Amino acid sequence: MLLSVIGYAVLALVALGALGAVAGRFKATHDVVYGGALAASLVLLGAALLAFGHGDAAETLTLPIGLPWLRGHLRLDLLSAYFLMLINLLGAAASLFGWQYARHEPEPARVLPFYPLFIAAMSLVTIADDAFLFLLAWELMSLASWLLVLSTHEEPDTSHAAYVYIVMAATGTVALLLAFGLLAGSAGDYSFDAIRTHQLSPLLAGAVLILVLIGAGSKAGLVPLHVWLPLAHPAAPSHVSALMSGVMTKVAIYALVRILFDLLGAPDWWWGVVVMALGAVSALMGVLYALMQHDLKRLLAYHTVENIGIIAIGLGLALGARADGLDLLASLALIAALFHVLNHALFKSLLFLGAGAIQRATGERDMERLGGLIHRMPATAVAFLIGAAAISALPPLNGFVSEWFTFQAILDGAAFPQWLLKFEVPVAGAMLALAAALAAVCFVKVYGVVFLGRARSDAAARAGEVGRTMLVPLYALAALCVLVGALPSAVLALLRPLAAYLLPGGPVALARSSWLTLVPFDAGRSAYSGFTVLVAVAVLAGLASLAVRGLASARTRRAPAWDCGFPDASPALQYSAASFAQPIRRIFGSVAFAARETVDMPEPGDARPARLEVEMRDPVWDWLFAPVARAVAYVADRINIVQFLTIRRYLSLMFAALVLLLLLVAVMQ
Amino acid sequence: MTGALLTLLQLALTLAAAPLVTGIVRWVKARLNGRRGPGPLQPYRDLLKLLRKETVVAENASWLFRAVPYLVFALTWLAAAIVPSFATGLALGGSADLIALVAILGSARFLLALAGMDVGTAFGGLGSSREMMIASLAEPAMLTVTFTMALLVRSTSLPHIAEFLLSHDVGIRVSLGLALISLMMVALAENGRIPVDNPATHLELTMVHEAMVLEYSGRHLALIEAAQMLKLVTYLSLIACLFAPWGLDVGAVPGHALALGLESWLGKLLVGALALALFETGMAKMRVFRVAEFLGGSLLLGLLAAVFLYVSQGL
Amino acid sequence: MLHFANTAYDTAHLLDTGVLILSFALLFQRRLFGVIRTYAYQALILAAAAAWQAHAQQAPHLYITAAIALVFKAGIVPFVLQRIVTAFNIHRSIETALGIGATLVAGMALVALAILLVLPVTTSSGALTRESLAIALSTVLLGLLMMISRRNAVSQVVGFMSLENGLILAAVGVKGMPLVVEISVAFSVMVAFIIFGIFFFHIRERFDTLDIHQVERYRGERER
Amino acid sequence: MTAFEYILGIPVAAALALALVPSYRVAAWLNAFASAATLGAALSPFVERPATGVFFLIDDFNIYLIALTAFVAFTTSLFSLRYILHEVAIGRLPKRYVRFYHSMYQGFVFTMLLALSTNNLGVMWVAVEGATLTTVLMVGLYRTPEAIEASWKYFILCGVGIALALFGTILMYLAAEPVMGEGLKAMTWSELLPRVSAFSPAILNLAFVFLLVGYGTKVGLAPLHAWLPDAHAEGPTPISAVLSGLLLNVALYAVLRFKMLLAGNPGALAPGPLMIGMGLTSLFLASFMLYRRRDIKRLFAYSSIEHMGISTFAFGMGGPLANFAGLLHMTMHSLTKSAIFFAVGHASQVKGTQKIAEIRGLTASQPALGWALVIGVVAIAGMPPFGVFMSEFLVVTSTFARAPLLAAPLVLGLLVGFAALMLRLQGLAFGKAEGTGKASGAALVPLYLHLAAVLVAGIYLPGPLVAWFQNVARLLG
Repeated sequence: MLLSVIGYAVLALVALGALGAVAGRFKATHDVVYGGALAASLVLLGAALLAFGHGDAAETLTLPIGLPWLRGHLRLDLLSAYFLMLINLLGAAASLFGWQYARHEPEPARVLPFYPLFIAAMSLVTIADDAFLFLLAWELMSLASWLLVLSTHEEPDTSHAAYVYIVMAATGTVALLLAFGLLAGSAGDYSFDAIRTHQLSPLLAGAVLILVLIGAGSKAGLVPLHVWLPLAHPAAPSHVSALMSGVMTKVAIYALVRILFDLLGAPDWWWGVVVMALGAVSALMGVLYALMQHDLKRLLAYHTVENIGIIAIGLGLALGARADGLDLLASLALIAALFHVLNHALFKSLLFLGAGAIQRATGERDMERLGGLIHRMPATAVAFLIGAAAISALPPLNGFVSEWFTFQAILDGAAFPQWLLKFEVPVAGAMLALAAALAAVCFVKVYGVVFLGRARSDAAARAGEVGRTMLVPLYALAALCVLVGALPSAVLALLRPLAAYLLPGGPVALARSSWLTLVPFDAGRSAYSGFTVLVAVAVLAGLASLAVRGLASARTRRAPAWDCGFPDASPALQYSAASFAQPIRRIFGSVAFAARETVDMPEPGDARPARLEVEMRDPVWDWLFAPVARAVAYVADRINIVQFLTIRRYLSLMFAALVLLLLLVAVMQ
Repeated sequence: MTGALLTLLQLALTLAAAPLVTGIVRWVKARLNGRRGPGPLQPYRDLLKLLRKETVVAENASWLFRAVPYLVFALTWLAAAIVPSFATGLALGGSADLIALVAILGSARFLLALAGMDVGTAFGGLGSSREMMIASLAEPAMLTVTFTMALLVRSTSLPHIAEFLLSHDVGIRVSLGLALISLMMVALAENGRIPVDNPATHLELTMVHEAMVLEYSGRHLALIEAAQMLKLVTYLSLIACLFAPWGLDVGAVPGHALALGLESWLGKLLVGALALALFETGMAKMRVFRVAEFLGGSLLLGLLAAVFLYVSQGL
Repeated sequence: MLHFANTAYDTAHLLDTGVLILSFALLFQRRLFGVIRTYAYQALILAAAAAWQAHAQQAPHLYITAAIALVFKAGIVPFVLQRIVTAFNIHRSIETALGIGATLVAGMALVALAILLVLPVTTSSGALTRESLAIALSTVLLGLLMMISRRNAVSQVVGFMSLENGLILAAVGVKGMPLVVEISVAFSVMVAFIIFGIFFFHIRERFDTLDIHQVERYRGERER
Repeated sequence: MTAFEYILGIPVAAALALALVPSYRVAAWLNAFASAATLGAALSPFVERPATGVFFLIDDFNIYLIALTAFVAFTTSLFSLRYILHEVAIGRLPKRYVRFYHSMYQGFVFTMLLALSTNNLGVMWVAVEGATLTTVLMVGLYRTPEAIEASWKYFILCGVGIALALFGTILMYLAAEPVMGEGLKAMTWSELLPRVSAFSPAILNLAFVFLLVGYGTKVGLAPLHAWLPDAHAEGPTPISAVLSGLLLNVALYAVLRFKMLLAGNPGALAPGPLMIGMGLTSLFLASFMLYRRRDIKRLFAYSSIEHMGISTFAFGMGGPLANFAGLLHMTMHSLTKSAIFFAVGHASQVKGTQKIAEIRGLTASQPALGWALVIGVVAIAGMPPFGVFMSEFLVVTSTFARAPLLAAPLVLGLLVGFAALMLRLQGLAFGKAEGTGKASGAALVPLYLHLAAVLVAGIYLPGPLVAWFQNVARLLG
């Protein structure tokens, strides 16, 4: 019942795409497509939420499409429902935002057909119940997003971004295809039911893990497979970037969870080691990359890498704990990861939409040319501040809750019997803490440079607030960030059954937590109440202001900035994004990116301006991707010679082939 | 109910004691430098003076600039109310653990750093940038300390840790020692004390915290100063609670234990202040980029503490 | 298992061997006219072989094959080729890609391979078939060898046609192969020749020589 | 008269008629009508299936290939209509050649259909040879040095290949003769198939080697592929379309017929390894070749080699699933690739060049054409929801069922080719439009017809089609 509703909604989205394709140039089509996408997303969201009512009972549906003997299997269980909810919650927000935003796209007709298709494909991935349909939806998702990236095809960098993206996407799909091949085994039944029952040898299971990490990891943006992400996400229109960064990466997480926790039997403890290590590295590298950026959207994309890393740490812990039979820990880590999935989706979409609003208002993405927007775009500024605080994991907002869970899980990591895990866990914890702290640094930089201070360009100085339809989704998401942070128990109501569903048999963490307080294990060990913190801060701040009003003089005077008496006329004298990040660059950048600063300071009396040049190298690109590209080019050049032989030589080739085959036959007889 | 009362009491006492502690530190330092220096009560006068003064706000400052002092003060005060200083039965003890405490202080810093960027001056940015850099290094170190505690006590809730340490005989452990040193280094960094930062300086290029709050004046500055003093007290109480919980009222015998708890707390604060003053007098401020190494060291100590604990538990 | 009394076998064997020998002779030739003439002889012997097979197998239709071989291959083709060579005054000496000696050695190896392949597998069929099939295969391979070891267009064409001779040898050698095959072979040879003619003509439009090098200057994407 | 008389008679008649029609416009239309009629005739066997006789064979295998061939021939003739008129208009093609072109087109269609429908090994060989001859002339149609060189290469290589195939055919007869006795029966598919188990396996093996090399040359398997890229690049685009869409299929059909025979004989060595080897070689060679191509038609010619390699690989893998995959891939490839060549033909006419570097931003300058090209290339690159995705999925998964280790090189080759195609596609279809932006007078109907078919097949395969494929797959062993 629900599943058929979902099916029709997805179909409707596809139809909208078709409409956008044929009638893209008419004004009305725009409203129909975005309005329709909004409606469909809301329907899907509702269906997903209702699905939680079913509990563990999964609903299935078989369609007469796909492979003739396999048919298309659909299945709606708690895991699907959770991610379906996520996708369409943000799909709705993005559609509403895009409704107005996309009007001003250079070529809206290039967005209309693929935007609804993109949402449809992502939703379909979560309910696909056989390998063929899954990969079809998965690849369709890549295809749609690739074309969406190419919608800005006339901008110089887009082509490269799109190319890197589509090749990485195909690599991932191929890896997943191989993984499913191993999962299905020689029986060759590709329905997930058959795969669930099919048992794999530990070696093969390990191979599947690696393949899945490549396949889903490349889509999610795990280091070192993240290179496409900071290129492609910013290139797309902002409401699409929000979906790509906030949601599509989560679909990849869905694939990871679906395969590792559902399809692929019992885990091995070293899986946890691998996944956690990848997560920790991604978290730290991601935020370091981000700190080095001054393109707002690219910076946000790199933060996606960081947050995916945090999620992966949780998943790794869960895998290891499950392998070692530490069910409570496993469930806590899994809940932490899935909770962070939701949180990241919320604030990352919020921030990308905010970036979109800024781009709409100023036409700028380069932070060095922004500033002082808090005066010109007050409404956007408030929403963006909440998003920035949330992604920096500050209480009482939502980002902190999931990171707190992750930390709680990490602090329980001593329980692991394996020494490798014992030692890895605290290190991962320290890296996570460092990443979280650096994220705060990064968003002080972002908010301070973009919204505070003084405008660094005319565009920023002349910016105006964006329209209401663009603000509504911003505030909806911001409100959710606060709500989820203050009252996370509502989300737990969804997540605890889900954890129980994915880790059958064992106890589920957070049993003792109430609507007010979160208690992972028992009150003695640790507890947190976002609501209390929120209220307490409000009360104490109120007290403080009352006291001050009572005691202090209310006299206030506006005066020029003091700044140690420096008369600084030019806004260029402000701290820029680059200068703000300079200490971090000096401490970490020199190691991670071989960052070099060259200062050209003119002699006294020399009129020319001083120059500071920073050059950085991307280690991943240098050590992993450049060599591959070189290898392919080399082979291509070598083989290309065959195009230019003389007929006689071609004949000789034929002759050689013939003689070779004849010899083969002679030998075989 | 008692919890609420205790919390209110602690809120009041910490607020009351904070300027005194700072005053004592300054006074002792002056004495050690051979100056007479202002009396220990000077900070109270300073705060009052600031409150009465007219407040100057830079022309292009936004609402954020004016809201931040109140929020920072509230957050720091809340943090101070979470750490069991003289009694463990605090009402807020159950709603935020050690990690949350660090995070709450982190939010205060986040807002303050934003305020530093708001006016759009060179020094404000410089202060914020460096303050955030230092914090980003201090937090992981803090977490490793937390990790050690969690390993030993299997808890991150402060009252529980204190009660555990009081009730069980954990003995003198290498890990605890390392963790203590690590936490002290973090505390120095977080409170902007020598050798990381110099609270007394107004020489532009050496300022970190001071540069960040450069544009503040009047009541805003008073609130920020007060928050800073509260923070110092909070960290002193935290160290005391984690490593020297003796005399802490664990809610066994209300009346007498409470008095004991208060006395011991004041005693600890005094000791802490003196130790800090002595240390600062003995040290010289280090260059900003040595701070990374300093805090990196504390991070390593923290990890070592955890590892030693493993080993000792593994045996 | 040679029966010296069996004249049918001996004669066929002799003729087949003749064809093979002449394939070697083709490889051995250094001058264009020599090549063409040798090819004519080969076609002649082929005709004889076909005729003999017709007689031996009592398969009258093979006489047609013989006739085709005689008329077209031994007669018209060499004649026209000589005309072309003289008309376009192509230089008469043959450029070899592989030295004559080496070519001959390779040829021997190929013959060995052919015998190695055919004899063991055809134990079921009669001796006559086996021998002629082995020789036919050798001829085919030698024809290919000639095509890849000679640079001139004409000699390549001749190589191709001696390859077809080998095919016909095989076709007639196999007992009772239906007419359709001969027809197709004759048809293909004829058409092949027409096409060659057209080609020479086209190339004539562009070049004054048939040397493949000239054609191959225009290999795909070279100049682009 | 049975269906076959119509299927074969119409093209022959048309070929003769077209040779006489003076006006090239009339000829072009007549060509299209004749193709339409042929298509009608080719569909009739689905209504009531003619009996297999001495001359003609009808089974699930060729019944659908005949229909497919007639269909592609028809759509191509529609495309050719506009294309040729344009070529004449710009004076690239002399009027006197046009008559010859159309007559040869029908002649070519005839040979294709004959090769598919005949029941006789020899006749099939004749038909394939005939196909070579007709197409050779059309490849050389433009008389440019490149065209002449291409057709010369085509003729020599395929001539040799065909000769080897004939030798293989003779050997096949030799193998059959002891069992079947002399005469036609020994060369008739329907007679051979049931009794093949009694043949001498050794001769079958030997024969198959020659047949594989011989017909494999026409399939375009590496290292026998050399003629294919240039022949596609230098001839008129409709010819490129039918070469890729029909000729390669028919040649592969021939190879498969013989594979059926070998599969029927227990003693014969499995042809699988040979085909797998050649298939993988073609896949890799073509995939890497794609990177260095500068001529758009040659680019897609190499992609044809790649896909023929994939199909051959699948058939070599064997088993009902892999054979099914191979058949599906053959079909999808011929539909998609001919569609791509339609698009490419229009594109190169609009831009007046075949150089990839000079064709830019088609989606901007000619949206309808550009997006069609995008869809086509995306489809051929194996992305959903198109048929090639399904067939490639099946090829890989069936490989997993049989020889899991072979799946790795297979997908690697696919990936390399994919990356190359996407690289070129982005340049062709996106970015700032270059060159003349004048709208193409293109008939895009056949183009979108093919793409629609591929799209539907990618999501839903009709039952009857599945049934035929499965029967054929079983026969192929």
